[in-house]
Amino acid sequence: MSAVLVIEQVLNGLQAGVMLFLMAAGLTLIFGVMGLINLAHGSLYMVGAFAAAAVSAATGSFLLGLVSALAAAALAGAVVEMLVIRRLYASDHLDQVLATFALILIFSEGTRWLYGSFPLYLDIPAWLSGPTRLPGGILYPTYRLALIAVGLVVALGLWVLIERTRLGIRIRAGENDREMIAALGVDISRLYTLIFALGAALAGLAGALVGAIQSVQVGMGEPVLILAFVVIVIGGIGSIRGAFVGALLVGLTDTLGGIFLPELFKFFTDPATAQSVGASLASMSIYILMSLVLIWRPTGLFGARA
Amino acid sequence: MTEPILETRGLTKRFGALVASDGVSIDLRPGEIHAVIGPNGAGKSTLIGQICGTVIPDEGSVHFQGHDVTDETVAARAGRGLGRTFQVSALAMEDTVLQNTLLGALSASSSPWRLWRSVLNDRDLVARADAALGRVGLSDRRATRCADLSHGQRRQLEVAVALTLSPRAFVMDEPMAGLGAEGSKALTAFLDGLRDKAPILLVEHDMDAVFALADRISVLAEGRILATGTVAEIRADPEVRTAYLGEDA
Amino acid sequence: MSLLALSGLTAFYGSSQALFGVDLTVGEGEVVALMGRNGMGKTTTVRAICRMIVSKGGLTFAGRDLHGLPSHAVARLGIGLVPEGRRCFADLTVRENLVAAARPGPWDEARVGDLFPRLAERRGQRARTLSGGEQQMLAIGRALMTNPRLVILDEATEGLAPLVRAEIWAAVARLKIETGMAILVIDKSVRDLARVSDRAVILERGATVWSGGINELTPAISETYVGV
Amino acid sequence: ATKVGMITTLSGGGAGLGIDVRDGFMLAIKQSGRDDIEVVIEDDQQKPDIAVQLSDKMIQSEKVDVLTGIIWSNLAMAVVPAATGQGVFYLSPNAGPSQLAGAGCSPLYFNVAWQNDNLHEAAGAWANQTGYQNSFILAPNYPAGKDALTGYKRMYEGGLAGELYTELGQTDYAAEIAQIRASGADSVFFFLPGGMGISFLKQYADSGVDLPVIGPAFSFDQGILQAVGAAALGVVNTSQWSKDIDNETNKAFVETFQAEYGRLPSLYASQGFDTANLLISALDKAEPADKEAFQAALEEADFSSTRGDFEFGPNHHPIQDIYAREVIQEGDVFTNKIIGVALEDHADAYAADCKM
Amino acid sequence: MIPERFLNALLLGGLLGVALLADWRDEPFTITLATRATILAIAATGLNLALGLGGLVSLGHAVFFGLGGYAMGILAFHAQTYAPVELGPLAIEGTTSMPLIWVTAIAVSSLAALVIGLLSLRTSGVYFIMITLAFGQMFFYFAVSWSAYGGEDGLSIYVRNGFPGLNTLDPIQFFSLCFVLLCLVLVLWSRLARSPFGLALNAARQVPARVETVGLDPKRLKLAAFVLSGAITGLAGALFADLNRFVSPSMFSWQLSGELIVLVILGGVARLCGPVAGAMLFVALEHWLGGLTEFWHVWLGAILLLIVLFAKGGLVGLLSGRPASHD
Ligand SMILES: Nc1ncnc2c1ncn2[C@@H]1O[C@H](COP(=O)(O)OP(=O)(O)OP(=O)(O)O)[C@@H](O)[C@H]1O
Ligand SMILES: Nc1ncnc2c1ncn2[C@@H]1O[C@H](COP(=O)(O)OP(=O)(O)OP(=O)(O)O)[C@@H](O)[C@H]1O
Ligand SMILES: [Mg+2]
Ligand SMILES: [Mg+2]
Repeated sequence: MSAVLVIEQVLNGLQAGVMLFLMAAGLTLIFGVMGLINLAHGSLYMVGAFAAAAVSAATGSFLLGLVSALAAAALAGAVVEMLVIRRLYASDHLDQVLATFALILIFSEGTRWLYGSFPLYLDIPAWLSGPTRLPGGILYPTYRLALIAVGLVVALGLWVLIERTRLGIRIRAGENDREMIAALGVDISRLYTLIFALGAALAGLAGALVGAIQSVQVGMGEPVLILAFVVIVIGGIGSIRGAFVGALLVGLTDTLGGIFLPELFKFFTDPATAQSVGASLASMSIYILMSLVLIWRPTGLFGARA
Repeated sequence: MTEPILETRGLTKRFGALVASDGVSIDLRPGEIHAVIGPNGAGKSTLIGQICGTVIPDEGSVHFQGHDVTDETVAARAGRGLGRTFQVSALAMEDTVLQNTLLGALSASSSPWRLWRSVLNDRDLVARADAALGRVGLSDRRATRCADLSHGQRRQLEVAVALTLSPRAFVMDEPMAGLGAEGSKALTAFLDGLRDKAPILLVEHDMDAVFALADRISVLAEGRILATGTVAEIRADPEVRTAYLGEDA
Repeated sequence: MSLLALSGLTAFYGSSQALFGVDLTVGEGEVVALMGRNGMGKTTTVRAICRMIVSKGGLTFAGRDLHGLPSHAVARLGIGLVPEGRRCFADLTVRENLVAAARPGPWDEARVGDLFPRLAERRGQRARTLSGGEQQMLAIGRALMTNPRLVILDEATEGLAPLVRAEIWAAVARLKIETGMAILVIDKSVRDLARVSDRAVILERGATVWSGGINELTPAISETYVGV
Repeated sequence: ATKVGMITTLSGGGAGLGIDVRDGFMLAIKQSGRDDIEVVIEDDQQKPDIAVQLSDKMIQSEKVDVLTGIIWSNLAMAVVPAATGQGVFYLSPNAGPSQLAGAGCSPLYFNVAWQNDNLHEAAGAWANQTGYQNSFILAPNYPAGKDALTGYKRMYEGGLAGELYTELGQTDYAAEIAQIRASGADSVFFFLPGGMGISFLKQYADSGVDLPVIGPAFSFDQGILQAVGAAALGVVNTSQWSKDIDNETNKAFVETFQAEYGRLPSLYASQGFDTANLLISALDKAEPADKEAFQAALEEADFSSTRGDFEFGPNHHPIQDIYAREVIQEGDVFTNKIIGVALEDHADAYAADCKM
Repeated sequence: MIPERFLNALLLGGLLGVALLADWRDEPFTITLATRATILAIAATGLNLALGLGGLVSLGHAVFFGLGGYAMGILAFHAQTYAPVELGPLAIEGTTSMPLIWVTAIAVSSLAALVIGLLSLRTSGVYFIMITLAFGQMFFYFAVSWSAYGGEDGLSIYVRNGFPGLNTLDPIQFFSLCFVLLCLVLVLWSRLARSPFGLALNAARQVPARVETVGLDPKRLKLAAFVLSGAITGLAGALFADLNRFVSPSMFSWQLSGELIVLVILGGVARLCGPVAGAMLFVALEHWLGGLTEFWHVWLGAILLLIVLFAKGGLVGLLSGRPASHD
């Protein structure tokens, strides 16, 4: 295995991680900061991808598609928050689980109702397609480089918002004691609608960006949702920094595990068995990673509380 | 001199640069109430945490009834007969007052692993719980959900739960806090009678109660024991007056 | 005209009634003590004022009917709450606790720091790890950061060392004199209340049973209603 | 009247396939004009346990004579043995697991689509015809994936540059593509059904790796080609059916399907259509109640298939031509064009194990 | 408003009644549905022990369900092929006897629950949800690639296993067997909830710190609840496998874990018959709505949503008029 290949795989892992971060960031905002388990986050990812696909198909512009993904997901998020989620802050996590599970059903089948059962088309814009030659002779898809860049910018922006602005402080205060922050004069309901929409928009952005290199189809959100949960739990709930580190860890483990574990097993068994044992282990690898992290640090890498 | 029932030796606990306990050695003898007073943030709750096992000391040891319990769990220490009340009420909010009290009684009869028989059919247990509720004056609130109690009522319940344990020694973190003047008076009288059954290490800011009850007083400031002595000695100590009591005590 | 006026206020927790008719006024710059035994409805009254619980009856602040307003709007009218049990934002630092509440006015971080130097020293520490007394100071500082016209102190000296308690009472007195802030105060120490308050209102089983000037509060009355 | 039970996937992510099978099937029933065939349709949600319960329901309560409709091999494995065991005919419009073709075959079980390995074998054969020497092959890590690679290798005579099992449901193939790039292969064979194939092809097309790609039709059927878009152009895929197979039945089928449902038919639709026509042809000759006669009537396969020649082998699996198709663009629609025959009159590898 | 005791009787009676009526009218499929609801209710009651009493939201209970299922699948498979199960030096004969299979299922799933519980209970809250999910996924992926027992395709067992004195292939007899087990499990649950153990567990859920200071170890209480819970769910898994005569990795899937949670919440958390109500409603909805429209998930979602928003305490809470989920 050549050094170039290894570097390329690490890049792939980073890119996968950065994309996961976009998804996880929204989730950790809503989930950690607002104390809400939002299983429907994956649906917002799907909404973003479908909006982007529909609008870019109609207008031929990928950027317009992205904008509409942000808008559609944010709008969907705001509406959902005002109609449903708002009534759930006071209830325990279990009611939230059931309600957002119901939302998944509604979103998924509703989308199928609107768009039919077949995947939609969404492609990379011409100006980002094809590979770029990196130093060292590595050929790497330009689009994926762009994804890394977008992810990093969003990460920084979010961190500043949550940790450094008064808005962020108030959001976190609301998570600690909603009634109290309201009694101090902060309109927490409006704030929460805003945050929910922001988280939704991030999910929608992730869905649209990733949709261009994947299949835009009903149910695309659920596998990513699980991964995003893994990410924020590894990182520690509510911590943007944790989500970032967790996302990179998961991205790298997933990518590198799939490649290197089978290779590793080739030292012990015949190639066919090594392939299949290695591949099975690779699919478990992020879950093994997560349980090891949690056994070692029960509140995640950067988490303060349970 | 009688053997102390509870003793700490050189307990030290640091939180980063802050030394919350700085070589604290303190003891509790049978039949006495030993009050620990000191400014806010002096390290009183930290000391109690180390005695009960919720805070792991960096140095030093805790001895209870002659055993070194420094490495034992909270539950194990409680099992040996160390009763505790919390500074901030720790109660099962969804349960009734009686259920909360029964929980305490349960441990003393060590029957939590009985899976079949209903607790409410255990007359012994219920009687003990009721007795404790009676003592703190919550009998008429027996069936109220804990979440429906006022703050002061919760403090009363907090004490009741500790009473059901029939411990060998008590560690109480501000039991008077939140009680009204009348409640404080009643609890003072009650603790007064309790000391013969189980000595009490009492952390309290209510000086009326402390002066009325304490056999000995230790003053803690910045993690260190500043002085230990009788009520009169402590009241007269000029250092204590400036560090803690203020002029009108 | 009174800044805060409650008349015949009733309130329920679910189906059980907690307030049966509370009458209470606080005038501009006035310090009023709210007294009563454990569980008599003092905190419930406060919660009703801050619109944390549904209530009926007369409830006005600065001439505005508070019924119909959400909690945050009441706070913005100028009511600062130091709640029972402190309720600091446990995962936020001291500074963040203050910033979260801040609204423009004379009270800012620096001024709160002057009032409670101990807090200033612990600006970066998470509220969860503060000692009880430090948390209490933080709760008061936080309420002041909203620059209120009326501060409500519900058991604000609970768990404080005598010296600090004295400091807080001194601070209350200073607030009264220097800023003319109106204060509604609940505390278990009748002695301390008598020293800072202008008037007192006593609750018994959710209803006002006595009110009058602090000088009229005879030992007999306080023996009857408060037990000392 | 004859009662037919159709258990297929109509909700969730895999619904597209089930809907096509159903629509193809119902089109044939409608065209036949017969009102003595009653079809009961139920949604299995792609869950094996639901499928088993639906088959119990159809057999016990609805008392159907014939079952059909299942898309997925794992669901078929859960339902078919029990159904045929209870004396009900099963006509498979899609799944063809090897067990049911070999030792687990049954006189009452007929597969109208293919044995699972067939299209992969055809891909292997086409690779030989094209002259590929060094293929990189990949499939998801589950039984059908393993069968796919086995099927390809069964026919393919060249060497292997690499062999990979990916995760089921995987959506990102950057790592695999990097390995392909580094492997020195001269061609790529992949079996990645559904969304996995879409993702792979899009990412592959963007990666700058330009080795020729070959795969079974599942990633190139009409339902998903539009989603892959230009990334699929020129890719060779193997299929027993194509919309441009030149016979009357097929032409009529493509036209009427489009008229009826407003979209082009897919591979799955053609399979549903053929299944229904097989059934109708047998009903013309015998009643399902007479098991032996009905079985014989089915074995004759006396219907005109959209694929042209069609006959059953001894294990009731098709013997048929499998074509190589290329993805092309017609106007703004992506579709397939036959470029050759990969395997002629091909039967499956398990017939010998079937004792019935 | 119906008193909860009466409601419980009504629910169980209704379930039994549906099955008997279906038997009388010769509708075996309806009995199958009732059996499915019964078995899911057993599984969910198991979960309700951990979740309702212990506050342990396990998103990995499919592990135990699946282990129960595979215990049945593997034993019956080996009985079918007359080859013993090779466990290192040990060779265990396959069996088609339900009681033996149940014992195995319970043993295997409690053992798994013990190990998973020990590791998972280091965490709490959402972390607990996720770590149990992780274990679930590990089992799932393992089962998918375990080709000896069919991998993703699963294992078909062509005849239902036997129970002495019963003809288990007769739907109503198999139903009755499951129903009796459900009643036993419910009795166990209700005794447990009132016992000293239940009281302590309930407190451990709310204030672990308090429980410690009265000398009990909250972790051990929770672990015990988790193991019991896993055992019950494992038993249900074995029954479920027998109902379908089929096991596959989907029994390990997180969707199934999620569905179990949904059943419990739908019916009412920490209510004796909450899981029964949840399972009955869910199976009924799945069946009726599925027949009405292709897009029935939308309606299912809408109904679930209405229940969360307007029926605090689930169905049982709604019907009994006592919204508080704990008492
Ligand atoms: N986990 C922690 N991390 C950092 N600092 C801590 C932690 N716990 C306590 N402290 C600090 O240690 C000091 C002692 O705290 P402690 O709670 O023991 O005080 P106390 O004497 O009980 O005060 P009070 O009378 O106000 O309750 C305080 O300054 C507090 O801020
Ligand atoms: N959340 C609640 N739900 C139901 N009843 C409650 C609730 N909170 C308080 N109560 C009841 O209302 C009555 C008044 O309580 P409140 O908290 O106002 O008393 P208080 O005067 O502040 O007492 P304390 O001095 O003990 O704080 C009490 O009898 C209490 O049991
Ligand atoms: Mg303290
Ligand atoms: Mg109060």
